Amino acid sequence: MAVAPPRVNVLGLSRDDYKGLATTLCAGCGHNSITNHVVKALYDHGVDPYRLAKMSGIGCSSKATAYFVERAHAFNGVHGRMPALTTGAAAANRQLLLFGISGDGDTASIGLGQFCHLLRRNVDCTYVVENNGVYGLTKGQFSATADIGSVQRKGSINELETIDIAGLAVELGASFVARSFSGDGAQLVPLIRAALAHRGTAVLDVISPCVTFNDHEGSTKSYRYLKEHDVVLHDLDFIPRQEEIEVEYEEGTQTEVELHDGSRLRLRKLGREHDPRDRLAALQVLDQGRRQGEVVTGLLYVNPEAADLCSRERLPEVPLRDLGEEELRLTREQFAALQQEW
Amino acid sequence: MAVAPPRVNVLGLSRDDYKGLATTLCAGCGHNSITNHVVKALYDHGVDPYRLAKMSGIGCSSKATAYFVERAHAFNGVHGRMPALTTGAAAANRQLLLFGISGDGDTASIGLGQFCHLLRRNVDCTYVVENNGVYGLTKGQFSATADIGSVQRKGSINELETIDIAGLAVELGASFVARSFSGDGAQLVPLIRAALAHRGTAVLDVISPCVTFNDHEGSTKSYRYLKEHDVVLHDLDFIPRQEEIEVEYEEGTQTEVELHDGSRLRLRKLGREHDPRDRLAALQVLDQGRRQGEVVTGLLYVNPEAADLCSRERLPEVPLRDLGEEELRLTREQFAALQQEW
Amino acid sequence: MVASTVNGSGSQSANLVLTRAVFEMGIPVAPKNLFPSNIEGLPTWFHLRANSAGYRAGRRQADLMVALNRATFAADVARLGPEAVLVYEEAFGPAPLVDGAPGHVYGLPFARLARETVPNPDLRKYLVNMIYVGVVAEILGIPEEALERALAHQFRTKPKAVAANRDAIHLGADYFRNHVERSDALRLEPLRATGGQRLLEGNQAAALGAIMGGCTVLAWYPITPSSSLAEYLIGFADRYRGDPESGARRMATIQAEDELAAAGMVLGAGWAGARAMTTTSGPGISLMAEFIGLGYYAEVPGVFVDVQRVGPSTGLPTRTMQGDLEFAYSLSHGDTRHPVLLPGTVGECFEFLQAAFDLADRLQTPVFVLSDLDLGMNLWMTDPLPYPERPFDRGKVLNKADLDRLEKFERYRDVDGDGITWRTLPGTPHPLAAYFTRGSGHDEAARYTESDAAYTRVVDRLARKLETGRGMLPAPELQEAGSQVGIIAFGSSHHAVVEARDLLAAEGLTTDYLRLRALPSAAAVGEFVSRHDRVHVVEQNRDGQLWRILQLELGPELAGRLRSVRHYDGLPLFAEDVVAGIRAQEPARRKEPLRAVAGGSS
Amino acid sequence: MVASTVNGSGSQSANLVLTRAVFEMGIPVAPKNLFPSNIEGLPTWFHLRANSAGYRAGRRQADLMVALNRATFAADVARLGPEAVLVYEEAFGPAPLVDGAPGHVYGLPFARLARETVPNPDLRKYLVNMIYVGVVAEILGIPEEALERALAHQFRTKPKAVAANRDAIHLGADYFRNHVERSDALRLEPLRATGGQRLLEGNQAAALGAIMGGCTVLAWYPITPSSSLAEYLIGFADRYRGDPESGARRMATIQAEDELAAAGMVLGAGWAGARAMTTTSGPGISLMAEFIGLGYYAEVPGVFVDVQRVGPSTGLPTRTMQGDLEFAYSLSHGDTRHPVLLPGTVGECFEFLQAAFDLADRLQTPVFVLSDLDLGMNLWMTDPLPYPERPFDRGKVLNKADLDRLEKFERYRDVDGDGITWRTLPGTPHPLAAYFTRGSGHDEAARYTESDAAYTRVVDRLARKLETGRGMLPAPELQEAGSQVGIIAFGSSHHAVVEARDLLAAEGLTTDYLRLRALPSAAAVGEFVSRHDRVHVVEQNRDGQLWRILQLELGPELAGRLRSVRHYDGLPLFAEDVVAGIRAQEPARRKEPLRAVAGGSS
Ligand SMILES: Cc1ncc(C[n+]2csc(CCOP(=O)(O)OP(=O)(O)O)c2C)c(N)n1
Ligand SMILES: Cc1ncc(C[n+]2csc(CCOP(=O)(O)OP(=O)(O)O)c2C)c(N)n1
Ligand code: SF4
Ligand code: SF4
Ligand SMILES: [Mg+2]
Ligand SMILES: [Mg+2]
Repeated sequence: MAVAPPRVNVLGLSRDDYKGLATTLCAGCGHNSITNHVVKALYDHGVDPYRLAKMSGIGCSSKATAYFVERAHAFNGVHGRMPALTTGAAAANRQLLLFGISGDGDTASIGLGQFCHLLRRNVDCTYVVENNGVYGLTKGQFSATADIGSVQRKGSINELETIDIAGLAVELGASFVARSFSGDGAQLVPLIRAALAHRGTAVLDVISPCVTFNDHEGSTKSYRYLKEHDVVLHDLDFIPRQEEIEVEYEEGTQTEVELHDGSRLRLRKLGREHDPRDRLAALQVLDQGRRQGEVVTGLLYVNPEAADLCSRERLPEVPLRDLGEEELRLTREQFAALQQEW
Repeated sequence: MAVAPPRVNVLGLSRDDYKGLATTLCAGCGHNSITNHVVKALYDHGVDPYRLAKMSGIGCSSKATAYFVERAHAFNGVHGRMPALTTGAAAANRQLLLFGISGDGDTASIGLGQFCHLLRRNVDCTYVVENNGVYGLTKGQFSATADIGSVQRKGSINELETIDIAGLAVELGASFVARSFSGDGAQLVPLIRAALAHRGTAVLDVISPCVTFNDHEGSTKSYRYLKEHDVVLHDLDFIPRQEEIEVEYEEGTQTEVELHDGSRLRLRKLGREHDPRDRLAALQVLDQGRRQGEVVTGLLYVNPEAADLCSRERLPEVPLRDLGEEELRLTREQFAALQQEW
Repeated sequence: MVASTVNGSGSQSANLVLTRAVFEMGIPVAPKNLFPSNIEGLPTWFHLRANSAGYRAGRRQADLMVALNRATFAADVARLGPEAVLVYEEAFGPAPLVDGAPGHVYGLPFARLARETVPNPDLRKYLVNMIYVGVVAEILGIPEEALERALAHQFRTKPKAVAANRDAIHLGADYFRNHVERSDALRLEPLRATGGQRLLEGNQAAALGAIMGGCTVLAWYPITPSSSLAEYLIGFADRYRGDPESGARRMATIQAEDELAAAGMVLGAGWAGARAMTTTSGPGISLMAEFIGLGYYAEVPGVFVDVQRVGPSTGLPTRTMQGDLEFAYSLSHGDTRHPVLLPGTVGECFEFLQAAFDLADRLQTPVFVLSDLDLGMNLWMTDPLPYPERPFDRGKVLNKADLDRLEKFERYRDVDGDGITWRTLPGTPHPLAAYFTRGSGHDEAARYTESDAAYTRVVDRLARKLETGRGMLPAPELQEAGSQVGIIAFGSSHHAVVEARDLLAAEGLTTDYLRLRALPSAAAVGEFVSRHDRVHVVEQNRDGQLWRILQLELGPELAGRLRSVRHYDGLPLFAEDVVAGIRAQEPARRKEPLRAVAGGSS
Repeated sequence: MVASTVNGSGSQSANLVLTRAVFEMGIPVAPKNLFPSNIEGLPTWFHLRANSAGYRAGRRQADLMVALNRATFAADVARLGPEAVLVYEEAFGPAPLVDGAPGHVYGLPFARLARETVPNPDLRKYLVNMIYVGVVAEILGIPEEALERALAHQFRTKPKAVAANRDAIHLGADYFRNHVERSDALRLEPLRATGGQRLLEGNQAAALGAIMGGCTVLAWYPITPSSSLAEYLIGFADRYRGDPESGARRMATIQAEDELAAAGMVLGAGWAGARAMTTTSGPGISLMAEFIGLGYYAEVPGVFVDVQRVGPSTGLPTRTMQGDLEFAYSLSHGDTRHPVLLPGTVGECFEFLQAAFDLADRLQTPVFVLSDLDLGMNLWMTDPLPYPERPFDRGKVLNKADLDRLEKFERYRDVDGDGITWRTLPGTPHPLAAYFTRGSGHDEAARYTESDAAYTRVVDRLARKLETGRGMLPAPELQEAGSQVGIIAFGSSHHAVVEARDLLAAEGLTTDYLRLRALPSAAAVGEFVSRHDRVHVVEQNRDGQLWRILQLELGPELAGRLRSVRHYDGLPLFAEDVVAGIRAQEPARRKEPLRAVAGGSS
């Protein structure tokens, strides 16, 4: 009997080619689920591991870049400063596929300023926030995304307004903003693929329960809370550029977003009405959710046309880092002429 | 003929008592107008100069704290970090009236993270951003509030999304957010008084043209642009706690906001409908303005009930800085008992 | 003793019970926890030193090891000498002996015992550790009463847990007694050498010092190994600073968004007149650089505690080092210098935190306290902490009544000739009170200026001020008996030096000792060095940072007498390291070398 | 000559025309602009030194002053000696002479002349300054052709402006000639000493150096006095890096949100393989501390230019200093050390920027270039800049083809024994290429580890790597003639030292000179010191930072020979300061003291 050939993707790579080191995170940590979804999305999407560059800050979440695609370069920077490193890398080599993983402390506490400015520059990258409302690595202090009224493991209550990463990103004019849940691979995998296809910063605010420090009663980032309060906006299908649509759906129940590279994200409405190309609508749906204690998930906003950093800088397609003396220095004539001006 | 007695306020102080050093800013700078409005507001409000503490960062705008109320302490800190200094001062002495002046570079570029976290903590202070869309002091580079498409004096065009300080503040759940224009004292003075009466962070995003570097054709922060695109939401009257309302207006044309100390801000609608207690409405009115190239001014959002930092920290009314050994040390008995636990 | 386990497995309380039980036998203990920068699943080692001499440093070599981590089993075993006792989980299979070492090997079915007796798997995870406490207690002969007192202490807030833990201990002890044939003769004899002593972490003592020193504003950002200092401090504030009547709490404890903001909050509060502090570690110090320069130049008090860990960068977050000394001492661009306090004991963590607030107020400048992970996060035996007898010294502050008596007040005028000028606090109701604080050029009256002369006067005075400060700092501690060889050390290195001096003396090399407790260094340091031919500067960093600083502070003539002994692998300093480092730079004294010291990789 | 005006009044182009005109006479010029941290209305002084000897430092005393700022009038006049010429706005009233000085006083109706001849008030503001150019030209005898060439150069991009400016110059010259009776005999004689020279700012030369050095990513945040470097660089990129066909530009110039982010962008780009840089000043360096530590430990190249100004904190943003040397040299917590290049001339600003990129790539670490406001923002005469003859040295980078030949690649394995390891760039399509970059503990294969042994190996290698780097740095420049007295200086201090040596020699004290051009210091420095009895370390900071560094690098034996000469008032270093500083520490040579030097406050 013939052995079934291993399944491979468009690049001829198997899913194992997208694996990383064994995780050192806690068993059951939401971050580990996200890692699995990332592996699946990268595999399905046929991402070239050699073009991938994994970026992160500091935290349990930021460690996660070690746990997928071992064959890709990675930069685990300093706490909260992934955006700056990513911006520099994007400028140096616009052929890189920058894939960032950060935490809520990393992004919304220490890194908030950089995060906002990254969005403003629309640096071409995927930016996953593994959002658990606490500092996992330093043992459970509240982060800036902890919900007001949410209870710490030791009983103290967060009295500060939450920073809603998705809402903030929309308000700042980010070009791609989605929210998801580590437990919802069916939603997260197409969102990651859409993020990869998007040109510009694609923010994925993924609620990712910390089983060790923030999965108890009273936490609004626990598995249980999410199971009960996750309001999924739409069913998602990612359709690569090459593929044709297969099934037709009833009028009005679905919309499609065409992404930068020609691929499409198909959204099938689930109850609530939401057009992800309408910025104000995104603010509205988030505001409504916030007031009702709901965690609204799905693609909140996308603007596939926004120019990214490298386009604005008018960088050539060839990576800057590959240019040599010829392309970079003045000619002898230019050099001599310039000095005549002084 | 008797000389008319100098006019004084409730504290018996004359307007001169609220003056500062002569300005060293450029003639015609919007910041100077704001200084005048601040002087008027502090005088009208009867602010005790000895309770006032003037805070600032670095920039032309941040210098302005030297130009009013010379008799008040002032802390001109480092670039972008006024929020942290202000937070510390508020905790140390909650009797201080903290009055901050910052620039758009100071607040929205280098200081963005601190600004957001200040709002989150709702530190009791007035926070004026003298917003000119450029770095004045370093000679005219674009700041993060420069509008997309706005033209620099030397001709280069800003290609990045603006950071809308007011919109950002509303999104982050700030408790008091207004926008105004340095040229509109009738609007700004009551707004400053309301900010003084508010407990929590009161953000005043005041467009303040830089005549030297950003007042030319193509700038969206020039006097001319403001004159043409300023959409004033309402006429404002500030009514101190003691005073009774004098005039009655037609039904439906006015609303009143009662502030923390019992004073009220009366808003008389001018065309556009806006309820400043509705957060989503504030986002909406800003979004609409943004799309139409308008500068919407007025009180955008207020939540007089939000707890401020010192309340959340449950600090006593007496300034922490005044407490002595008795109040701060363990008693000998407590100290001995504690050591028995080890 | 070393217990090698996996972190997140609850071994912490077992280790504490063991420590306390030995302590209750009257035997001086020195526990050290080597844990990973991780929450669950990585190797962790607990070292417990118990010795009649009362040495508080650790030892590289263990007499007894409990090996419960399969991942590090082989490496752990390889570190044991021929006399050592190994207790391990028998499921790991036969222990991989090296040349017959360790000599005494007992495989025990820990996991099976736990499984059979504790049905609840969550609970089991914790209790399996108590089983090894029982085994160790049986081996060492720890009496029942000592264990009982240790359990009572450990579970004082949840006394219900005592019974289950006691059962687990008994299970271990009984199993060992009944099933294992001992070949070793290891045993602990009760002593009376711990009377009145307390077991305390440096961070805990520092937190209490901050409370007793009148700290009212804490602004911090979590970072190992300083977080526990902040958390202890918050705990004390909750417990002792609450006003039962009004519900108010006489302390603000603000978790900042980062260390940069925390530093700013400290300065804002210090400027406004509160005693404010932050606590952080290396990366935080880097982020505070700009604000510290502001504090220096604008003369704003604040206390900055750095519980050092291994740098550079993120480094080894859960390992110890004294690597921030030079950086902190002159943190920020331009010409700067800051007083640095260097506690060496838990008692000094308590004492110096109090002193730091007085100093910050008196000198009106940021004051650093440099502790480290070893000192801050391990338990140390200590004399009871003394109740402070002196009131706060708030330094030169003028209030309204003072101003009423004065004709003129200039914030930066050196009226007393000591470099320290008078200040007023915001909110002082007097027409003379206000001044303008800034980090840009200013003159004596706090007016903005770019004048070259005014600038020079101000920064010269700042240098003078630090000279005045030198005399206010904790003096070095001296132990001298006329040797030609001296040792200088600071901070947690002290404990290894104490032991190393005895070891060296046993070899025939008596040494004098100066323990530095602050920078800038006191005149006594130069005098000490001038009385010795060679002085070994012992410290825990690669570049010999204190050695460098002392060369500059003592001048070229004395600098030549200094030798540098450095240790920088992230493990706490061991006496053997000090001995080896000094011996390598001393003329040979004996023929036979000391027994080789294993460069243990834990 | 000194022109004392108000900033924002357009005196800048008048000063440039004057400078250029003197230069066109073949006379070496050294202009210095002392401006306030303000946009409009505060005092500003322009110093123009013209001397046949070609000295490039300024002088405290002026022979000729144009006083057009009423606010500083009295102070300005008080600085003039008995021989000096004063030209001033007569509307200020009679000049307040001090003991009859200055000896030659000409009040002129500048404002009235401008009012009468230039109706447009905006234009008038600018042209009034050209009137004083005419007056000065008349006094000094600057020929018409020189002025004409200067005007043509100044207004090369808007030639229409020449006529109006020429008229204003003539107006001033004519008025002076016709209305003023001269008592002085001041005059400039044409020379031929500027042939082939260029007038250039250090920041401009550095920007061109960055371009020629292959910089492709600039990330910066505006701060005086470094902003102009970035702005020149952007200008060059726009002009020379554009691709007319595609419209693409072969350079990214990102204005970051702050210096912290700028540093991160540089490292991100350097890691990805681009030549990246930032430029900043003191406060920015403080903010970059954490990232620099990451760059050091994770071994990421990047070029960090610090155009120094007066610290600490915001300090005097528009005054010059060499105060960041120690801080930059070991920036960040933990044990760190970074190569620092120290350009002393405009030519070296050009050269060292190029060198910095090679060094950063070769050493795979952040490299600092320390310039200062005096060097960076003033015009300096310089030989034409040489076209670079060597290709970029990208250091040890393995590409796909290299990896094809290798069996194994380990990022941090020292295969060559020089402490420098091989790297791959992200995006290299080879299964061996990828590695994990981090600021936490790692081993040779770039794997995460907390191992004490691995940590020590890595940081020891980093120290070794810097030793290798020492040999790659620009060597010191020596001028020796066997004197017993030496001088060491660096950066912009050079120019005052050159002149001071002549002054000292005239007094009978010949000196040898070593100009340091990089840290860590070369072996030649120690050799130089060992050949001299006393070596004066001249620098512009309060704490003698280079003197401190050299004491440590040379060791106690040589350290004793070093003397510290410090200048730190924010004004550029004057030769007199150096002379006075050295004389104070040298045994007396002559009886009569040099004429006293006024401690001029400008
Ligand atoms: C400058 C700096 N400050 C503090 C720390 C300590 N630290 C490490 S991770 C972390 C928080 C991580 O929280 P988050 O980003 O939410 O990640 P999580 O662990 O929850 O996934 C902190 C405060 C650090 N490494 N660097
Ligand atoms: C850390 C730091 N970086 C840069 C600077 C230089 N700097 C001074 S003011 C300023 C910008 C000011 O802009 P803004 O806040 O908008 O104030 P404006 O002058 O426009 O009123 C900058 C970049 C500084 N002082 N400190
Ligand atoms: S501590 Fe929390 S966030 Fe960190 S690995 Fe464990 S479960 Fe995940
Ligand atoms: S430069 Fe602009 S912001 Fe600054 S003082 Fe002048 S007008 Fe005002
Ligand atoms: Mg988190
Ligand atoms: Mg501005």
